[in-house]
Amino acid sequence: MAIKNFFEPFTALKHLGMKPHTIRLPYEKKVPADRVRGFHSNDLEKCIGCGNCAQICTCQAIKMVEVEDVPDGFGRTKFRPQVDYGRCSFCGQCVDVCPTGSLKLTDKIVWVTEDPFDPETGWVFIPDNKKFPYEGKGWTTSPETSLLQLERQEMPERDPEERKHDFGPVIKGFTEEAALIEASRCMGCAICMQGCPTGMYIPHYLNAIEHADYERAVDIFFINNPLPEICGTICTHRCEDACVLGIMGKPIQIRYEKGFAASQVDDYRKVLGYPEPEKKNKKVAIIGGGPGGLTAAFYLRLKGYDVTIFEALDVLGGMMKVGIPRYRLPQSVLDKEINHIIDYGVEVKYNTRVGKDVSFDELKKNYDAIYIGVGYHKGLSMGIPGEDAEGVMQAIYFLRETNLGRPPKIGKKVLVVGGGDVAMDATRTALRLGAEEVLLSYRRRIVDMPASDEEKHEAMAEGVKFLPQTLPIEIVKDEQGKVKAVRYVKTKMVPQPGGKRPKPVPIEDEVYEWDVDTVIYAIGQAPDLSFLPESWLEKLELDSRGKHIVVDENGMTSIEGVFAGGDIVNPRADVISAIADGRKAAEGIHKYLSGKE
Amino acid sequence: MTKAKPPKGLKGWAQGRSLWMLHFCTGCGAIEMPPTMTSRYDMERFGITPMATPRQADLLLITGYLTVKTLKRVIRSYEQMPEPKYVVGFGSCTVNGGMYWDSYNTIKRLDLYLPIDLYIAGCMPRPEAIIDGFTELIEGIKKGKFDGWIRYKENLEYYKRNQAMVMDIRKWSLDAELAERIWNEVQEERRKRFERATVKHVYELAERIPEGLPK
Amino acid sequence: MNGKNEIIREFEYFIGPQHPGITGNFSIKLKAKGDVILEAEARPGYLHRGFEKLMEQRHWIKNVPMVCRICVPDPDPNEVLYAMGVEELAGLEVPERAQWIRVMVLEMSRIQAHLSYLGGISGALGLYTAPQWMTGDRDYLLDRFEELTGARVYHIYTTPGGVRRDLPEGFEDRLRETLDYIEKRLTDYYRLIFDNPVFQKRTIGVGTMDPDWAIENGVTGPNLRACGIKADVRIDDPYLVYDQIEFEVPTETGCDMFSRAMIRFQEIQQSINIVRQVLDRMPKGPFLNKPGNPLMWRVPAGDVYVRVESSKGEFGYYIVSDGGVKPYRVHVRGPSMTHGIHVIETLLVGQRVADVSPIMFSLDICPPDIDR
Amino acid sequence: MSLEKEQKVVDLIKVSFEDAEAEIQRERRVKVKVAPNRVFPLVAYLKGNGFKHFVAISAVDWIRDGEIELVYHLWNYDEKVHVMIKTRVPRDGGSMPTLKPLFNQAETYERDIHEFFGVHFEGNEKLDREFILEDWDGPPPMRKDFDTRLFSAEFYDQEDLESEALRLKIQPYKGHLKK
Repeated sequence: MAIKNFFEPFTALKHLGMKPHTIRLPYEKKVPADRVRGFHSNDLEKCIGCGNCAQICTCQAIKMVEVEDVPDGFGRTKFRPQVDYGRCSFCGQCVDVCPTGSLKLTDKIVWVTEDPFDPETGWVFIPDNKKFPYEGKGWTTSPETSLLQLERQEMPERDPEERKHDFGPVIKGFTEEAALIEASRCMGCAICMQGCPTGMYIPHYLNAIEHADYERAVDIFFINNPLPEICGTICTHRCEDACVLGIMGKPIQIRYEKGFAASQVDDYRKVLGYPEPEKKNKKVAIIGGGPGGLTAAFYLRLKGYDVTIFEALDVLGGMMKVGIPRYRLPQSVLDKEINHIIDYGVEVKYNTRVGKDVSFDELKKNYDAIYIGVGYHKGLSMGIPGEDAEGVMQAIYFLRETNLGRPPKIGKKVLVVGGGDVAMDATRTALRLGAEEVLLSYRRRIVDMPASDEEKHEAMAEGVKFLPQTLPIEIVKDEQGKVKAVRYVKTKMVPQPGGKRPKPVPIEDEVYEWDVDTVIYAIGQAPDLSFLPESWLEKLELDSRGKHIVVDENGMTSIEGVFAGGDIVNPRADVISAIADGRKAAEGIHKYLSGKE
Repeated sequence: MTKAKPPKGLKGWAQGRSLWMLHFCTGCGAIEMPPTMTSRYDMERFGITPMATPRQADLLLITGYLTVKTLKRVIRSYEQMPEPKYVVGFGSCTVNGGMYWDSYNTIKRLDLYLPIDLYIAGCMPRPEAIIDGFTELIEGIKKGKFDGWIRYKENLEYYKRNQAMVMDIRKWSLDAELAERIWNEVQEERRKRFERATVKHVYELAERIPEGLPK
Repeated sequence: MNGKNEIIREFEYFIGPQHPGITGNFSIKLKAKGDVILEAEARPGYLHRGFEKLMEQRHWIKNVPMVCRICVPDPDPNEVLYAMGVEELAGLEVPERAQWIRVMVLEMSRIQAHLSYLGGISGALGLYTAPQWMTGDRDYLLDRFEELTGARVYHIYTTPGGVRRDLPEGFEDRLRETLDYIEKRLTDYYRLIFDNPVFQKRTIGVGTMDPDWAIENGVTGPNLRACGIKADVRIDDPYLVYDQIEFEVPTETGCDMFSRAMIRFQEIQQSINIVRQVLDRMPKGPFLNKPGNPLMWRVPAGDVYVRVESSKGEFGYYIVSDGGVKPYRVHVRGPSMTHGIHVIETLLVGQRVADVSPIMFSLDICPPDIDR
Repeated sequence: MSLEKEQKVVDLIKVSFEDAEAEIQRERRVKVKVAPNRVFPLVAYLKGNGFKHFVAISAVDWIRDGEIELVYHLWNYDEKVHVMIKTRVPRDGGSMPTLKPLFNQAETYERDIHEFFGVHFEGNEKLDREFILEDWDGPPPMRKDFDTRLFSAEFYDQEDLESEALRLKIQPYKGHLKK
């Protein structure tokens, strides 16, 4: 033993003065780090019950349980995660897939019990902010650390300068690879199904698309939507508004995915392989060949009924054909999907306007059930002086004539009045017909415009001048009675009590003028129920403002055996609602007719 | 035989302040024991020190999952420990299987096989939680609250039957003929369970095909 | 007894499954004559959870919380291995910063593993001051891990595509502080353990193995470097950014317990240098290149073998994918698979019973590697 | 990255094992497919040529092909190349010669694979001794036709939530489709 080893222990004296590093728990508290993964805390209001946390949990510790006193409604469910600490491994992946960031891990790590199976104080409970309150420290999620795929595959579009001169499609369509990547983003939480009026099985067909199994996707479309590619091109995609990925990032391009998948399959009939329905000797008449009528016709044919569509114009498609311009919905898509429905044996009578070429009473007599799907084809006018000048027209008329191939003559400077999708279509169609300058007058602000954001951006990109908070008061005519100028006033927004939308109030003292040579009204449409004879009309129950027909849950109006759907029933007035009503009416008619035997 | 009662008052205070922990840390939680035993958190301040043999230990820590093989040794050690003895379960694995809920070799609910007096939540509970658990254990012992070993003695039949379901208790129990009897009674149920459990599984590519479509 | 009145010379000893000197339940059946061991048979299996079977039931990203629980004293090699294997299969490239962070986390994990190793081996020899010091100092590193990853031991920090969170601000200086503190403590450790005549007497010349026999019997990592062979996965099969970092690989020629402990001691110093280099040269930029949607991400079919230098030896994963959303097969090749079974069985023969636990600790056997 | 080290290894194998399909997977990784009876000579041959480190034996249960694939991993400390020798044996009743004469630790891996996959290795006398599983009379657990979730549910009555959680929660989803 060397001498050094003898004196070695005395070197330990240098520790005499040092403070021991023992943490004297439980008297002294150890301060946990900022990013500690402790017990869960969940903000039950902010949580939407999508169930992503339950699906990612590797220990199956989280189960979605229905809770009573939580807000319900669009884009949320009443389910909340229930955590079982007899399973949880505190990995924090449930926090990383939480789309709203409501689920967090707090920095509380101490919990000792004698009986973890006790229902109240046990280890299985629904985390809220009371049991383990989140005080700023713990494990939280953020867009760049989230496991969710928040960026999306943007749809490539043609350059605005080039696309504003022709009616070719604006979007270039997805490549297969982009579509698969986009479809793989879906977490399968199925909250988007709330948004879709006809309740399409969105996560299912996204899963099918992700496996590039387009046949299975088409099968799933046709459960409740016979016009998938049309919806995949022009739908107002309320499902994307409900998509949970849209909270922190961008929602999935559900609409374009549907359009892409449908475009990959040419022969629907072969893929669907529906068997020949056994004939039921019942006849159904459908007034109006729009989306609602076509959907009802398709599903009734599948059930074996003889279906006849009475179409006023000489083309089928209704608003899809005459309302929506070709650059948004190519003619090829329309033909493909409408012909597919027709060749199931649907009889179509073109150029037969009910009430003129055939009377409603005749229909009521020879057909067992009637579906009214006439849509909104009458434009409203402003009722300001000088409206009768030449060069003033309704947007509905303007679009219908253009789509039917005989575009009306418009001048160099066009003014469109209105803020909805129809107004957008009118402005961009005018541009394509050669107008140099197109103005859009709207009495409220741009953000209040009911048109979809994409439409607004695309219109602006194509050079349409937006003039918000303006109200035309008079149209000035020149000698030949043509439009020379439009005088207008500015409006200011007055907030209404009770949280209603602020009302635009005109500022009278200052009057301005635009010198335009064409004015197009796009301030809304009204129903055209003239085909109904007076005797039926007063039997028909309308809503308080007289613009929509009231129908029961089967789609039946107050007149027995007469069903209705589409814009004349549904205030939302988009294609998918018409399809949903058509689908519901088809089921209603089937129940009504089989019930009548 | 008078009914055994947990120590209280002075005896309970003395017992609580000098718990000797059997140095048998199962599962992956054993990694948090060294920091708790040594200078940084130092549980010896509460009189708890590791003890090698069950004969002198009165606190058994189940610090994680228990495989069937370890469960056999734990039961033998537990039965050799003198009374009063306490068992503390750490982490999620001792309550409902924890992360290995779908493993074929680990037991899922510990209190079917052993009387657990106290559970400490966490995966793995940190030294702060462990020390908090020990202080609660010491308070409880002083008040004579924990009577796990009495429960074990009174419901020996129940515990042995559960143990027999997962392991061959004949070689691993003090009371041999009780073990023999229960082992033979349980054979039938055990074989039926085993048959149901080893049904052949048809493998298909792990895909996520959603269900829930109407026919 | 066997009839004739022959005196029983040989005894059977059962060491374990309590902790005979290693982290984890493991037992050895010894046949000894008096005090000298004639034959040893390792009995693993106490910690078998069927990891590889469970990993086949979970999606690719769901295995991330699972892998760090395979070898608990040194969890990060498992996470990095799984991440590297999956990235190589999927062709997912990792941002530069994430690779540097991974090297830092690996080296920090090596330091804390070696500290608990030195504490353990001196504890097995009855030198109880060392574990008190070293486990206490190791705890400072665990606090740094708690700040960086959110957990002391189960970090669940490295994930395929990078790391889950960036460094919290102020983390570098606190980490440098901790490293300086540990570096300052190393001289105390050296005097406490390696200068200690009892330690020297109990370890020098005990549990020696012959270098060629070591290579052929799959001894890897510090145990191999203790026999004078300069084999380190960070240099032989470089991964992450180890080829841009200068560090030496310490080797000893004693091939016995003393040199095995000395190798670990010097490696702590090397790892501290590496972490300092990483902190100086870590680039800015993204830290995570997100893999696909965790519930639908399919890794293309194929197989890959990745290996990492863990504190116990060469740790390898052999991952096979059949193009599904879950791994088809993950084979975990832990270093203790060879150290803990036939290396210890041959090494123990001829040793005394009291040396069984220190020898096992000197080889740093981690039974969960064997049982998985 | 020049691959000539790996190419050298491939040629080394090709020169005396024509029937082996050797290919370079990436730098420092070479894959060799070979018939079961050729494994022992190939490993001995490589051991003579610098592949001193026997890393491991992995087994993969290709249930759809009805075969178990054994992968012998070898590492060369000087050339720094990893060779994966792949061979296939039938799933039931497959057997291979033991590599214990070449490398001692092969015995441990063979016991592991025998216990979990049911592959027999002649010449390995420790095969029937219990290695990791004790008193286990079920099928070898790592085979694909053994379902651990079913076992855990039936034997330990553990609730398998995954099938419920992963099922896409569609109609009827109670508070879901209320318009």
